[in-house]
Amino acid sequence: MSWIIFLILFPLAPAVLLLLFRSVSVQKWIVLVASALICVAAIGLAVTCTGAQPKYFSITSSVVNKLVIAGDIILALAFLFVCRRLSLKWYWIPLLVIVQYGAVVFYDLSGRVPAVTQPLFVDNLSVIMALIIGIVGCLITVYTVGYMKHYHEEHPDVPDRRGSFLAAIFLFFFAMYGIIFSNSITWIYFFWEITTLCSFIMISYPRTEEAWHNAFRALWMLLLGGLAFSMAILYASDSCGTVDFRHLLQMNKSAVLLPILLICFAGMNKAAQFPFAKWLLGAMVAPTPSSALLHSSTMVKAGVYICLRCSPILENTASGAVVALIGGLSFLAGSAIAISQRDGKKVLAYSTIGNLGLIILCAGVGSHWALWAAVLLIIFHALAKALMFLAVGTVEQQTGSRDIEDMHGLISRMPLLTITMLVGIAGMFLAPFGMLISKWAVLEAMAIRSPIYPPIVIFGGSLMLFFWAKWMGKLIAVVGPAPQRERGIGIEWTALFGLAVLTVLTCALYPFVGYYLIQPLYGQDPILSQGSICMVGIMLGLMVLLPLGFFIHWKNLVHVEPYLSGANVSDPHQFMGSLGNARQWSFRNYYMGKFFSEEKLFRGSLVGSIALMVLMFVMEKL
Amino acid sequence: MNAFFWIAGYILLAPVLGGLINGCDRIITARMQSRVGPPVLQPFYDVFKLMEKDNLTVNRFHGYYLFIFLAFMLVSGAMFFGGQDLLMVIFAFIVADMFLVLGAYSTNSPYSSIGAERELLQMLAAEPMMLLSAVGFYMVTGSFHVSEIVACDKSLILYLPGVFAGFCYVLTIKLRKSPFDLSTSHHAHQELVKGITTEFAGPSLALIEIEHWYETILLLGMIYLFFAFNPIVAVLVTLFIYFLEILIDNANARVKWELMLKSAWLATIILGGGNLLVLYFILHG
Amino acid sequence: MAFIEKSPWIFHFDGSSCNGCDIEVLACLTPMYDVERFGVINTGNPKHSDIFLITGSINNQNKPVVEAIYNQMGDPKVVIAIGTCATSGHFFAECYNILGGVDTTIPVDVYIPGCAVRPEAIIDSVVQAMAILGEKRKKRKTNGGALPAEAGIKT
Amino acid sequence: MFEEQEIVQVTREELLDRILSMSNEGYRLVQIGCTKMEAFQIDYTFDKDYKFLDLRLMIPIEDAQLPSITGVYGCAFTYENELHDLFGIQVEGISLNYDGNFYRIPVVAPFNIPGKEHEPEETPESKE
Amino acid sequence: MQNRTVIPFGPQHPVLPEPIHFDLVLEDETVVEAIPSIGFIHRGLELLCRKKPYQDMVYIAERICGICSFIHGLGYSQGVEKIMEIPIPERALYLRVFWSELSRIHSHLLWLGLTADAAGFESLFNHCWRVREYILDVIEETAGGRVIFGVCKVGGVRRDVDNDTLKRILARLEEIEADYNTIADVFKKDYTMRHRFSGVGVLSKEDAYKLGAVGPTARGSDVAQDLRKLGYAVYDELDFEPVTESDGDCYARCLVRIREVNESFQLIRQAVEKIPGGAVDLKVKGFPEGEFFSRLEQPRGEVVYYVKGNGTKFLDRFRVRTPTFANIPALVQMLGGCDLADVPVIILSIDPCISCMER
Repeated sequence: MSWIIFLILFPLAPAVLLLLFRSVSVQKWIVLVASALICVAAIGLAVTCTGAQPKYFSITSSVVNKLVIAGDIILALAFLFVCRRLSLKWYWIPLLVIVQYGAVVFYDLSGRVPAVTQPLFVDNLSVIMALIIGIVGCLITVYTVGYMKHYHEEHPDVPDRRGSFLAAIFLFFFAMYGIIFSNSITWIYFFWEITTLCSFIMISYPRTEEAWHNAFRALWMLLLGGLAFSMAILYASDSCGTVDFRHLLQMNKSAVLLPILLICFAGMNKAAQFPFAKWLLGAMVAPTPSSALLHSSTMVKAGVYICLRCSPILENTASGAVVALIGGLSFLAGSAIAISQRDGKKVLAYSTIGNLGLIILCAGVGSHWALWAAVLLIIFHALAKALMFLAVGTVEQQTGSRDIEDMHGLISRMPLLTITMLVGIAGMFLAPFGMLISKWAVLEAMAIRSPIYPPIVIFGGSLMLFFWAKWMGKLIAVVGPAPQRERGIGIEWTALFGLAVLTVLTCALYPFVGYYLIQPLYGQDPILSQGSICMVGIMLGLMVLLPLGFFIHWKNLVHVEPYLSGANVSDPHQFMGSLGNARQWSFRNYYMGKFFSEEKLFRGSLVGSIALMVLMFVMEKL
Repeated sequence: MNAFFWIAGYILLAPVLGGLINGCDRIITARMQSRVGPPVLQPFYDVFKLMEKDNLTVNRFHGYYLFIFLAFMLVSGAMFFGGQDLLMVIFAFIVADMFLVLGAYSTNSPYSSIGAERELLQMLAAEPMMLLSAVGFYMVTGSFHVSEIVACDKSLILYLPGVFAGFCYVLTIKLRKSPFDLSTSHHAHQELVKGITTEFAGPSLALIEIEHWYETILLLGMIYLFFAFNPIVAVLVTLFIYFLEILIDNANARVKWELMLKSAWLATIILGGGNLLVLYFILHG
Repeated sequence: MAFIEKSPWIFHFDGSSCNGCDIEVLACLTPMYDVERFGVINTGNPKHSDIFLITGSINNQNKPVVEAIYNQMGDPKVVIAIGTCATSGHFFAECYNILGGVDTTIPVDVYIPGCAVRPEAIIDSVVQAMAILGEKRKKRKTNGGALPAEAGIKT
Repeated sequence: MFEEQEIVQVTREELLDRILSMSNEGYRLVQIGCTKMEAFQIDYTFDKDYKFLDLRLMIPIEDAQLPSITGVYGCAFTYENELHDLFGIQVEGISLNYDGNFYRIPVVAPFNIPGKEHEPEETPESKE
Repeated sequence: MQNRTVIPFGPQHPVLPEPIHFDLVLEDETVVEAIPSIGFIHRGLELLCRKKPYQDMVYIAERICGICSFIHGLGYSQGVEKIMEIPIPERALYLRVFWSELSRIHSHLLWLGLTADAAGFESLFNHCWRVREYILDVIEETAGGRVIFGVCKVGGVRRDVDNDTLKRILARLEEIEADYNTIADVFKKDYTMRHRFSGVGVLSKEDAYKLGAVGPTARGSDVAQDLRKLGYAVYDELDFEPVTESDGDCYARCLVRIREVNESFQLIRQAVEKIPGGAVDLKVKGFPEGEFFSRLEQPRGEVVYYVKGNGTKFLDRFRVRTPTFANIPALVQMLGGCDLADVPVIILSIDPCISCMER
């Protein structure tokens, strides 16, 4: 209990401190100490609170509930405050705020919302999430300190408000811990909307026209989710008579399906599933750490987390199947569109949408096996994706570009950074790293359910393989002597190396993760038989050990220039051109814009997913 | 213990068998072209010769990818013949292929890079059907484990005719036979010179050849699974399918990537997906 | 037994020949002559080849090409100059743009004159080249893997 | 059975106009050739329905310059680059100019080496 | 910034039997720009006319190219004969047609094989060349050489072929044509071949004409232009029509050549039936003085020889404009926007003969 309260409340302290102290070095120390503390607390929680049964904690004082209502009101005012810049064209954004908060606060004050006796709880899923937020989130925060220094050197036009940026991150932690430990949906709603506000602050950070535009788009899209959530609260209070999440999940499916679907809607909205994918793409204008934070470990994970919570109700319902299909659609569309992208961050964004779709697919199916897979996916995705975002951010700062084509031969120029990036990419798709283990688990889980899901997983996985592999290929091309080395990367290394090591370690230790954390949640590990673990171990061993071969010096190698149809000149990067002078040859990856056109696929997925969303609610009646 | 013998057998005998099949392939191909063709042991001569040649490298790194490539191919095959999880087998197989692709990328040569890109396209085209076959096996036998699929006394082919047809379709891609020999080809005269293997020479190329034999045996092993209820029939059908591949190889021009991708996916969805759908309704009412 | 004698992979480049010899080289691969009987594969990639069949003489523009290709072949390797042009330049030797036979640029192991060379002669030259390959391999072994002196023309 | 061949003399100034009118009449460019006499004799050969027409232009060797006709006949760039590389004739405004690298030959303008054509090398077989 | 893929295609490339080079600029697999580079085979043999007497130049003309060597010899001889006004014996003219058409068949078969190979159809390549060997046998029997015939000379032909042999060959050609037709069917009907050829490298009729395309390249785009209609040798006494197709793509060019082979068989038959008796050679005296543009139809299209004599045994100028040279602009046009996989097919579809082109 004390761990939980510490984790929820402590991040507020550094947030306030960061706003108070303007000195950069003081801010740095605040961040380091606070991150370390949060990390330790998360691990401490993991050590003490894992177990087969969830633990519920009662809070008797009604002051807390009052505080939440007060918080809601303050939040509503804050939202309205940020909307002051808006033109009338965007009238619906304040309207959304007023409607949802008006309703919730009115219900709350009029006492129609039943009280929750045990508003806090912890179970293994919370612990896993806490660990992810604590460890990955804090590494990202540490990285931010170094990154923002460079960022402001490079963007002198952006006003330096890094204190408030860092404060927003800690506020985010506060909200996230609140979400994962709350058992009352009114509480969750409160924290839920804080994340929306934080994301708005982060996205609008550069203060450019584009940043404002994207921030407001994110705002209204996310507020839609909030609206759904508030409706869930109203419906649950009125029809189900409780806003206790645990009780809701234990009720008769037909009775609670609608509020649960509304919560899922909010979850998918936060997880940037189609048709809401646009906000996540727009969020790429923000400084990289915020992308890493929003898209790997925190914000979007809150969305899938809540869906996972709901999955016991979704299981074996038609609406649940539709939820799964929306996830599947996002998985397919995200992966397919990523093929046609050459901006590193956009590829990461689309792959995030895709991977989250896969998790939602699992949540929609809701069988124990699928949930197993989903939890694994959450863990591996958080690690590898955060690593990728941070690495791309550093590459951008070093080379001035995050275009994948400009990363050609990066391994010769910045070997260490590239290796961390390779670990990240391998973690995303290569057996036996995390994502592939999870995908395998998903397949095994899906195969028995229905013949529709496995093809989705298979096709999406293949598409994913394509764009990751070609990116990897770009990185590892050996272009010869290195003209440029990593310089000026300071504290960022902590995060990069930390995440790289964690990515490999988690993969090696995943049977333990399964045994200690997931098994108590969803029962006996049905899939990960001894033999498979053994094989994964062998493969991982190969993967880790074989690169050592790079350090062996081989004899009898005869160096020749690359094959250039005999048109070689003395420089291996050039050939004798048609006009009689040496010409640079180059190789660009395939993007197949015609085949996997972003525009067409995006529009198609929007239409498809909106139709599915409607279907989802229609199915509720069945 | 039985599994151990199978694994050992695969690691030791697969290259021999694969080489012989390759030798026969070349003779049959030659006969189809009204030629006499090389001796049946020619693939072995080739490989031993390549071992004796200079090890040419563009840079000293790309050789390693080939070792990892071979290692994963061995793991994949060993898992298959050891009766392990078929999905894991296919994933390991994909990883193996990935490392060939990465090796080609790492040479930083235009032709091998384009070859690598095309190899990725081939994987994109072929991989879904392979995984779908595994799902098909699972739906019939209730297990992903090769040992249990083999032990199953149902005649899988009766349940999975569409999956089988789809698998045969992508087999052409995996065996790099015409019309799908886009990324590299055993024959010369391809627009990418040798595509993905352009920069690998001497012992490195020998390694790729040997790996190709392992790969052939593994793929034929997957065909065997469809007929595992009767080993004799299974072996005969497997050989017949290989012969069919040679015939297709000799009766087609190389197609372009778009057609390959579209047709392979269509085959996967219609033949594979359709089969599974029908099967699902039969099995679950 | 030297396997290299059983598996000579060839590779053909047209220096500045009139096509007559080139098409005869290709004809060797086809049903009537079928050099694959000797294990010959026409690889088209210098890095994979053991025997370099070159037709036609060397001119100013293709000299660097021939050198580049030759340097990209791994040892042991053999060069066959096919046709009178490749052996001596034929009457084109008098032309302003012809430097002469192939041996003006790279070391040649087998010469076969003829205008145009007959496929039988080409096959014979390949068979001879196989023996030379075997010898070169032996020499390489006794040299402890060191490259023969003639290899690696530096431009 | 040999066709009739019409050869028309033109001057350098009227060349482009003539070429344009040939194009308008629907003639196809067959070739551009050059012969070194006392002056360079440049032949622009055309064909329309098997009807042969040759525009002949004489330009002095000292002032070997030509306007390019690639504006009218785009396919002439090969011939004009050839004129430059083999005869050393400067052609102004070729659409795709190889700048002397169309044929990479060691001799500059080999067809324009003075004196050679008048004293051919006596070879043994030429004595009849 | 690597916005485009830039790769060298050639001079050494397995699908190119001869060296030609392109700077290919690609986007994914689509060719955005292709700049040709030639000159790898440039020997400069036109200047040899200053060193070799005009009779010996036939020998050199034949070695401009080893595939259509006979027609090169013929073109040169005709030019000199026109200048010197030599009346060639009828039988020699018929034999010239006979060998020209054999040469065309062998060249087209060779092309069919290479183009099948460029599309990745190995066995079709082998079968085309198998049939081609039968034709080469006939050539060897009548002319003595396989690829370089060496039978044409100024003043007639060097060898006579007796009528019995001609009749026997006619019967043999029947069998070969039947064999050939089965192979041609594969080109016409095979799905993958059509996939590779139709719609690829389209050249409109206007473009073909404007860019000066010749031979099957032009005829594939519906430009009915066949220099044999000029009636040189005895073509004016034989019955044939230029073969044309209207689609202008690689498939059309392929069909043109396929049908031309049948037409050539037909022409050989006509020529053998009509062949008169008599001498095949004429003793030539004197030296050429004058000029002539000798135009013929090669397997690849129109070839132009400019021969200028000055009354000595050495010619003033010997110039060759070969069909491939004329087709290069069309080729560059066709390459824009095609697939990388189409590049070899399109390059081959003009039937490039680089050694002709660069002389």
